[in-house]
Amino acid sequence: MNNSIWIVFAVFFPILCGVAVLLLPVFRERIKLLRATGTVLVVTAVLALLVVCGKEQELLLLQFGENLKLYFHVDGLGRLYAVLVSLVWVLAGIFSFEYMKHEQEEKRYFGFYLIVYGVLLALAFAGNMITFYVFYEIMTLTSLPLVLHTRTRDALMAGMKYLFYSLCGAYMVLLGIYFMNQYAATLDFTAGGSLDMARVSGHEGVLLVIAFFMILGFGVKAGMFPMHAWLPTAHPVAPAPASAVLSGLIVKAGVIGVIRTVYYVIGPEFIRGTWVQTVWLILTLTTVFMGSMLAYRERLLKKRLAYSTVSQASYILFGLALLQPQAMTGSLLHIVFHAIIKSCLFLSAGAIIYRTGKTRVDELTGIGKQMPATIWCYTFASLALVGIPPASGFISKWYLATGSLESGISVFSWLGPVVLLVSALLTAGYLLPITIKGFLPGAGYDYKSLKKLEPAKTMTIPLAILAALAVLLGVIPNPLTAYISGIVSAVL
Amino acid sequence: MAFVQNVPFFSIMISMFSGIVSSVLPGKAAKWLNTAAITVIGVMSACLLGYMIDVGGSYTFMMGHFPAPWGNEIRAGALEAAMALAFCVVMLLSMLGGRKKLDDEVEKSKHNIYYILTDLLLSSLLALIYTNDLFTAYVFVEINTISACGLIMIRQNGRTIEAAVRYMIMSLLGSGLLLMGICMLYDLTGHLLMSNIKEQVASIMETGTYRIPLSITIGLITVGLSIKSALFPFHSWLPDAYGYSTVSSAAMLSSLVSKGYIFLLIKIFYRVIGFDIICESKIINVLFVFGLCGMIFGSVSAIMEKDVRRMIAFSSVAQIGYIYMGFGLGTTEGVVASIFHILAHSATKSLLFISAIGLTDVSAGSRSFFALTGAGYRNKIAGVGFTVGSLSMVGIPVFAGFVSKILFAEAAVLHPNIKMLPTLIVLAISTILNAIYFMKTVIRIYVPEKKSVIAEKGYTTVTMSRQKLYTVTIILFVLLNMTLGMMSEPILHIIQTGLSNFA
Amino acid sequence: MGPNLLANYGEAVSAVLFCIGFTNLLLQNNLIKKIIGLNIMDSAIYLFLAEKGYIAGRVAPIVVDGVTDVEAYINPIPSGLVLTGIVVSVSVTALMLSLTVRLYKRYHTLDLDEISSRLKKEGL
Amino acid sequence: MSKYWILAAILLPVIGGALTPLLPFKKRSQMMIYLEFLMLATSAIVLSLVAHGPMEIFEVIYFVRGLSISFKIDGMTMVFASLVAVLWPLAMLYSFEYMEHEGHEKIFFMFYSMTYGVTLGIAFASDMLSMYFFYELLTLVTVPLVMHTLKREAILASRKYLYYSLGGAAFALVGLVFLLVYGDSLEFVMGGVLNLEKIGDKTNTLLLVYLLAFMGFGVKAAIWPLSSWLPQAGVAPTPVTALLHAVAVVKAGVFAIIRLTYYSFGTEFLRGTWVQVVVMGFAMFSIVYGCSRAVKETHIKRRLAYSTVSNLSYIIFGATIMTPWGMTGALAHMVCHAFMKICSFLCAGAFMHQTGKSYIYEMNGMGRRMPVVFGCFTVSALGLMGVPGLAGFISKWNLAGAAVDSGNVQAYFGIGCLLISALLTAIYMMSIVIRAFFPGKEFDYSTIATVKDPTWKMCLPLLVFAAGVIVLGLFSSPLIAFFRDVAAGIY
Repeated sequence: MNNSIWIVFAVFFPILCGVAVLLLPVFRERIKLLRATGTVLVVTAVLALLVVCGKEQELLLLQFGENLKLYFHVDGLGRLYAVLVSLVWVLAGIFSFEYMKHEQEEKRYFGFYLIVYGVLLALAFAGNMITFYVFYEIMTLTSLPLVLHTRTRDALMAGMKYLFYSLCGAYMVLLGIYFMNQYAATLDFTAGGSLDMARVSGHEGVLLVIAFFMILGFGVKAGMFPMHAWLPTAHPVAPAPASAVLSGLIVKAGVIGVIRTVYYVIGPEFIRGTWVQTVWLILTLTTVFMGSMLAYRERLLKKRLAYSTVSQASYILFGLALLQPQAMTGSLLHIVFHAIIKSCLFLSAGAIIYRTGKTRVDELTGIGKQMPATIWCYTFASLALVGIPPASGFISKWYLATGSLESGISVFSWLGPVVLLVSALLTAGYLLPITIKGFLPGAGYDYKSLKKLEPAKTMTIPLAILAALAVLLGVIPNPLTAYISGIVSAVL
Repeated sequence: MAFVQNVPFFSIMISMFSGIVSSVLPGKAAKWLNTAAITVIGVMSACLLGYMIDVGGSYTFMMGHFPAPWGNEIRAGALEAAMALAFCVVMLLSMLGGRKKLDDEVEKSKHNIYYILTDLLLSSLLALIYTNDLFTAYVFVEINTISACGLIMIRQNGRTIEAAVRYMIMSLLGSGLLLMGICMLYDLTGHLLMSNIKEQVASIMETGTYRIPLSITIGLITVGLSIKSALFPFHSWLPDAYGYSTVSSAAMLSSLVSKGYIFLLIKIFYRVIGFDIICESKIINVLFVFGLCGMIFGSVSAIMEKDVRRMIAFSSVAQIGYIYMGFGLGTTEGVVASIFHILAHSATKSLLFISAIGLTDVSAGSRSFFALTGAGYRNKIAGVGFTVGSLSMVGIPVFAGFVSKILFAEAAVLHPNIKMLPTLIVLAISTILNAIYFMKTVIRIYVPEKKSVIAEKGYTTVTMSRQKLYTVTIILFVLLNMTLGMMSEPILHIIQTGLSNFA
Repeated sequence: MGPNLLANYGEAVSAVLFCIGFTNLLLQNNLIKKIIGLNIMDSAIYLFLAEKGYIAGRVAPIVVDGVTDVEAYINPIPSGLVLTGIVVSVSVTALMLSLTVRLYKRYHTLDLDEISSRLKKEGL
Repeated sequence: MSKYWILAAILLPVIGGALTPLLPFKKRSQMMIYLEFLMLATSAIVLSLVAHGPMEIFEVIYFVRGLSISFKIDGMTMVFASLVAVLWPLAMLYSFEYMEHEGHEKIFFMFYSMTYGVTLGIAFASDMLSMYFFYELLTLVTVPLVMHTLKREAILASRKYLYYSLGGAAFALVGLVFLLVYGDSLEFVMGGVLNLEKIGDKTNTLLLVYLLAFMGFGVKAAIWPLSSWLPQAGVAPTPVTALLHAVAVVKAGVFAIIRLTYYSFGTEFLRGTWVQVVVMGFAMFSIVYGCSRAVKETHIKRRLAYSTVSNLSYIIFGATIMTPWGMTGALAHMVCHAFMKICSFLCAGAFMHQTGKSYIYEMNGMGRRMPVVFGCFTVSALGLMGVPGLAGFISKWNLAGAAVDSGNVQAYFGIGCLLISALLTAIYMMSIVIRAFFPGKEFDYSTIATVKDPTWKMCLPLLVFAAGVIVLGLFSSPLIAFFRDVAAGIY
C-alpha cells in the first residue's frame, strides 16, 4: 500500500474524531470524553510521526479546478513543524484534562482542540499554496471556538477581533495567491521559489507590492506590527492550554506561511535588497522592541506573556527578513524553542490561575512557596527565553545575531543585534520578577497562611517535560541545528 | 372616376345632414341615427382606404362646378382615409362607452342636442381631413370649435361652463391667428387651394421676395393651430375642459378634436408651405422646444394632480408634447412617428377616460385619487381597461404606446444634428414620469379597501353582466390598442406612402 | 419702410386693430370686453381682406347697366371670404354671449377669475 | 427536440399559474401538488431543452422591421435557464409551508409561477427586443408579489420597485434603438452586432448610450446608486425575497447586462474605452457600498439584501473586465451566488417563520434550537465569505484570476474591493453565526425553549442548497470548463 496515504489518516483522523466528539452525545460523560481525547491525541501523534519518519512523499488529494488542488508534500520544514505541533499538542492536551475541570463545555473544547490538531498537521504537510491557504483559513475558523470558549463578553469581543484580524491577513494572502497563480510557474512549494521570470518581466513593481502584502498577511497571525493588536486580546481570554497552543503554534503557522511564501514561492532572490526587505526589517524590529516594552508595562500575567509572544515571533521574522542562511537557521531554531518555552510559560500561568485564581503579576508574591514545581518550570523557561546560556534561547539568538552581522545590510546588520539585546534585557525584566517575588516574598509575608497548592500530576508533568526540553535543546543543540541547516541550505 | 371616390364628400354630407335631421328627432332616435351615421362613415372610409391602398396615390374631388383654382376641392389619399377610419372607430367606441354615463349626467331634453353636436364634430373633423381649401378648413375649424364647446358644456354645471368659456377663448385666439395667417397667405399667393398655393410659395422662394411675410404667415398659422391643439404652454384650458365634461366628450375632445387640428397642421406643412421650407424656418425649433417642455411639464403636473381625470388630461398635454416633438425633429421619420402617435394616443387616451369613469363610478363618484383604492376589484373590466391603457402609455411592448415610443426614439437617433440626445433623454425621463403616475394609480386601484370604509363611503360593486355595453367597449378598445401595438407594419406603410403623396 | 407703410396704410391699421383685439381677448377679465375684443380682431381681419380685394377705381362685382368687362370690377373672392367670416364670427359671438349669460345667472359677475375662485369654493 | 418546447416551457407556468385561483381545489394539499407538479414539469422541459444543446432562432410574433419576439438557445441561455429551473421547484416547495399563514396565497402562487415563465422568457430570448419585452413583463408580474402583504411599506416598496425598473427599462430602450439603427440586427451574437461603417465618428455617442443602457439594466442588478429599491423590497414574503430578489429578478438584470456587453455592443468595441472605466468603477463602488451598508443593517433580510447588492456587483465587475475569462468568472459567481444567497435567505425565512422575529439581536442562541437551519446558514455564510472548498471561493478565484489576467490596473484594485468586501462579509455573516452558536455566558436558553426546526418541506430545500454550495465548491471543474466554452462563444 502506498504509505503516502498515512498523511490523510494523520490529517483527517483527528478532524473526524473531533467532529464526532462534538456531535455524539456519548461524550457528555467526562471520563469517556477524556479517554477518547487522550487516545486520539496519542494515535494522531503516532500517525504524524510515522509520516514524518517516512521518506519524502507526496499526495494529490483532490483537484477542484485547474491550479486548485489539495496537494500534500512532506518536506523538511513540514516535518519540523509537524513534530513540534504533535509534541506541544499532546502535552498541552494532557495538561488540559485537569485544567478544564473548572471550565464548562469541555466537550466543545476538546472537540475543536482535536480538529485544530488535524488542521495544523495538514498545514505542516501542505504541498502547495492553495492547500496551505485552505487549511490556514480553516485553522482560523476552528481555533475561534477555543478563543471564545469562556463565552464572557470580552471573550466574544476578543474572538471577533481575532477572527477579523486573521481574515484580513488571510485575504491579503489570497490577493497574493491570485497574482502568484498568474506569475509563478507553479503554486507548488519549490525550494528557492518558482516565479516565472518571463511572465514577471515588466510587472516587478506590482509583484513587489503583492509580495509585501503576502508577508504582511501572514505577519498578522505572527503578530507583526502593525497588525499585532489582536494577539494580546485574544490569547489571554482563552483557557490556559488553548492560549499555550495559540501562542506556541498557531502564531508559528503565520511564520511558516511567511517562510513558504518568501523561500518557497516568491524566492528570496526576488526581494533581496528591495524596499520590501527594508520595510519588513523595520517592521520586525519595531515589533520586537515594542512587544517587549508593552510586556514590561503589562500587569496581567497572561497578557504579559502574550505581548512577549508578539516580540518573540518577530525575532523569527527578523531572522527570515535578513534572507541569510545563519539568520534563517536562527529563526527556525527559535520557532522550535519559542514554541516549547512559550507553551510552558502559558501552561504554568494556567496552573497558577487554576489553583489560586490569581491573574495579576503583583498578586503572585510568594507563589513560589505555594507551588514550587510550577514556578521552577516557569523559571527555567523564562531563563531560556531570555537567552541565558546554555539554555535554548541563547542558541537561536546567537544565530540570529551572527546572521544579521554577516548579512551586510547597511544599518540593520548592527541595529538588529542591538535591538535583540535590549529586548532580551526587557524580557528578563518582565519574566524574572515573578520568580524572584515568588521565591523571595521578602519580610512581611506570613508563612502561617502558606499552604501547598501544587497542581495535579497531569499538569506538572507536561510542564516539567517542556521546561526540561527548553533547557536541554540548548545544551545539545547539534542534531537539531544540523537538521535545520539542511533545510536552509536547500533554499538559500 | 370610381364610385368609391365619392366617399369623402358623402361622408361629410351624411354626418352633417344626420346632425340637421337629429334636431327634429327625439333623443333616442338621434342616438341611433348618430351611431348609424358614424358606423356607415367608418365602413365607407374603410372601403376608400382599401381602394386607395391598391390604386395608390391620391385624387382631388371638385365641389360644385368651378374647377381649380376658383372652385372648392376635396382631396383624398390613403392617409386621409386611414385617419377618417381611425377617427370614426374611436368616436364610435367613445360614444358607446360613455353612453350610460351620458344618460345620467345630461338631462333628457338635451340628448338630441348632444348627438347633433357629435355629428357636427364628426363632419368638421372629416372636412378638416379631406378639404383641399384653406378657407374651408378655417370655417370647419370654427364649426369644430363650436361643437366641441357644446360638448363640454352639455353637462350643466358651473365648472363645465367656465371650462367651455376658457376653451372658447383660447381657441378663438387660435383661430383668429389662423385666419390672419390664411388671409396673409392668400394675399401673398392669390390662392386658397392648397396645391396652387404651394406652387406660388415655391416660386416666391425662388425669387427670394416676401421672405419675412411668409415666415410671419407660417408663424401665425402654426401658433394658431398649436394653441387650438393645446401645445404647452397654451394648455391652460385643457384640464378643466377634459376633466369635468361628460366622459364621452372628454374622450372625443382629447383623442379627436386636438388631433384634427394637428392633422390640419401637418397638411399645411406638407401641402401648403412645403416641408423643406418649414424645416428651414426657425418655427420648427420652437415647436421642438415647446414639445419637450410639454412632455416634462405635463407629466409633472399629472404627478401632482390628485383628481384622476385631471391627471389623465394632464397626461394628454404630455402626449401632445410628444407629437410636436416629432414635428420638431424636422425629419420624415419624426413626422411618421408623430402621426402614428396621433393614432396610438387617441386609442389609448379615450380608453383611459372611459375606464377611469367606470372606476370613479364605483367609488361613489368621487374622483379623488385616494377614493380609487380597490376600485379595480369593484369594477373589474374598468380596472383591466385602465391597466392596459397605463401600460400602453408607459410603453410596454405589444401595446400601442411602445411602437410610437420606438419610432420616436428611432427618429431621434437618425436625426443628423444636436437634437438627438436631448430627445432621447427627455423620452426616457418622461417615460419614468408616466410610469410614476400611471403605475401609482394602477397599484392604488388594486390595493383592496377595508370593508368598513367601503360601507361608510358607500362604494358599490358592478359586475360585467350589469354593464354589457361598457364591457364590450372596453374589450374593443383593448383589442384596438393591441392591434396598433402588434400589427403596426401596414399602418406605418400607409402613413409613409400618404406622406409621400402629400409632398 | 416708411413709404410702404403709407402706401398700404389699410393693412397697417388692420394689423394694429388685430393686435388690440387680440390683447383684449387675451387679457381682459371681463367677459363682455373679451367678446368685444374678439369682434375687433375679426373686423380687423375683414378690413385686411377688403383692403386686399379692393382695386382703385373699380366697383363692386355686381352686374349693373350691362357692364360685363372683368376690368370694371374688383376681385370678388375676398368679399366672399369676408361674408363667410362675418357669419362665422357672428355665430361664435352668439355662443360666447349665451355662455356669458349662463355664467352671470349663476355667479352674478362677469369677472372670469372671480368665477373660477367661486368654483374652487364650490369644490365641484 | 422541437422548438415549440420552448414555448411550452414559457407558457406552461404562466397559464398554469393563471389558472391556480380558478381551479376548484378541495384541499390545500391538492393545490400544492398541482403547483409542484407544474414546476417540476416545466423544469423537466427546460433541462431537457438545455441538455439538447443550442437551438436556432425561431420567431413567434413579428412587430415592425426587425422587431420581433423570438427565442433561441445559446450558452447564456443554458446557464441562466438551467439555474432557474433547478432553483424554482425547491423554492416552491419551501414556500408551501412558509405561505401557510400569509393569507390569500392563491394569488401569490399564481404570480409566483407566472414569474417562472417570464424569467424563462428572458433566458430564451434571442434578441434585445424579446428580452426587453420579458424584462418589462418580469417587473409587472413581480410587483404583486412585492406588495403581497398590502401593508403600507409593502405598497411603497412595490411602487419604488416599479418606478426604478420601468425607468431603467426606458433607458435600456434607448440602447435598444441605437442597436436597431447602428447594428446589423438586434440578435444576440457573441462579440456584438455593431456595424462600424454605420457608426463612423459617432463612437463616443454610442459609448454614452452603452452607459445609459448599462445603468438601465443595472437598476434590476441593483448597482449603486440605483440599488435602494432592493433592500426596501425585502418586505415581500421570504420566498419572493429569496428567489426573486436574490436570483431571478436581479440575475435577470445581470444577465441583461452581460447580453448587452458581450452579445450586443461587443467587448472589442468597449474594452479600454472610458466607458469601461466608468462601469467598472460603478461595480467596484457598489461592491464595497453594499457590504458596508449590510454591516450597518440589523434587520436580517435587509442585511442579506445589501449583501446581494454587493455580490451582484461582483458579477458585474467580472462582466466589465470584458475578457472571456471575466465572463467566465461572472457566470461562475452568478451560479454560486444564486445557491449561497438563496440558501441564506431561506434560512433567514425559516428563522422568521419559526420565531416570528426578524432582527439580528434576536437570534441569540438559535443555533442550538434550530441546528439544521443555522448549520445551513453557516455553510452559506462561509461560502459568501469565500472560504476555500465552498462555492464562493471558486467564483472569486475566477473573477480575480480574470482581473489579474486582464492586466488592467483598475481591475487590480477591483480585486482589492473583492477582498475588502469579503472581509466585511465575514463581519456581517459571522457575527450572526457567532451570535447564534455562542450567545454569551449569561444567555438563558429557556427563553427560546419552544423554538425548533421547521418541517421537511422547509428543511429539504435548505439542505439541498447547502449541499449545492459545498458540491459547487469542491467539484466545480466541469462547470467552469463549460462556462469557459460559453464565454469563448462555443455554445
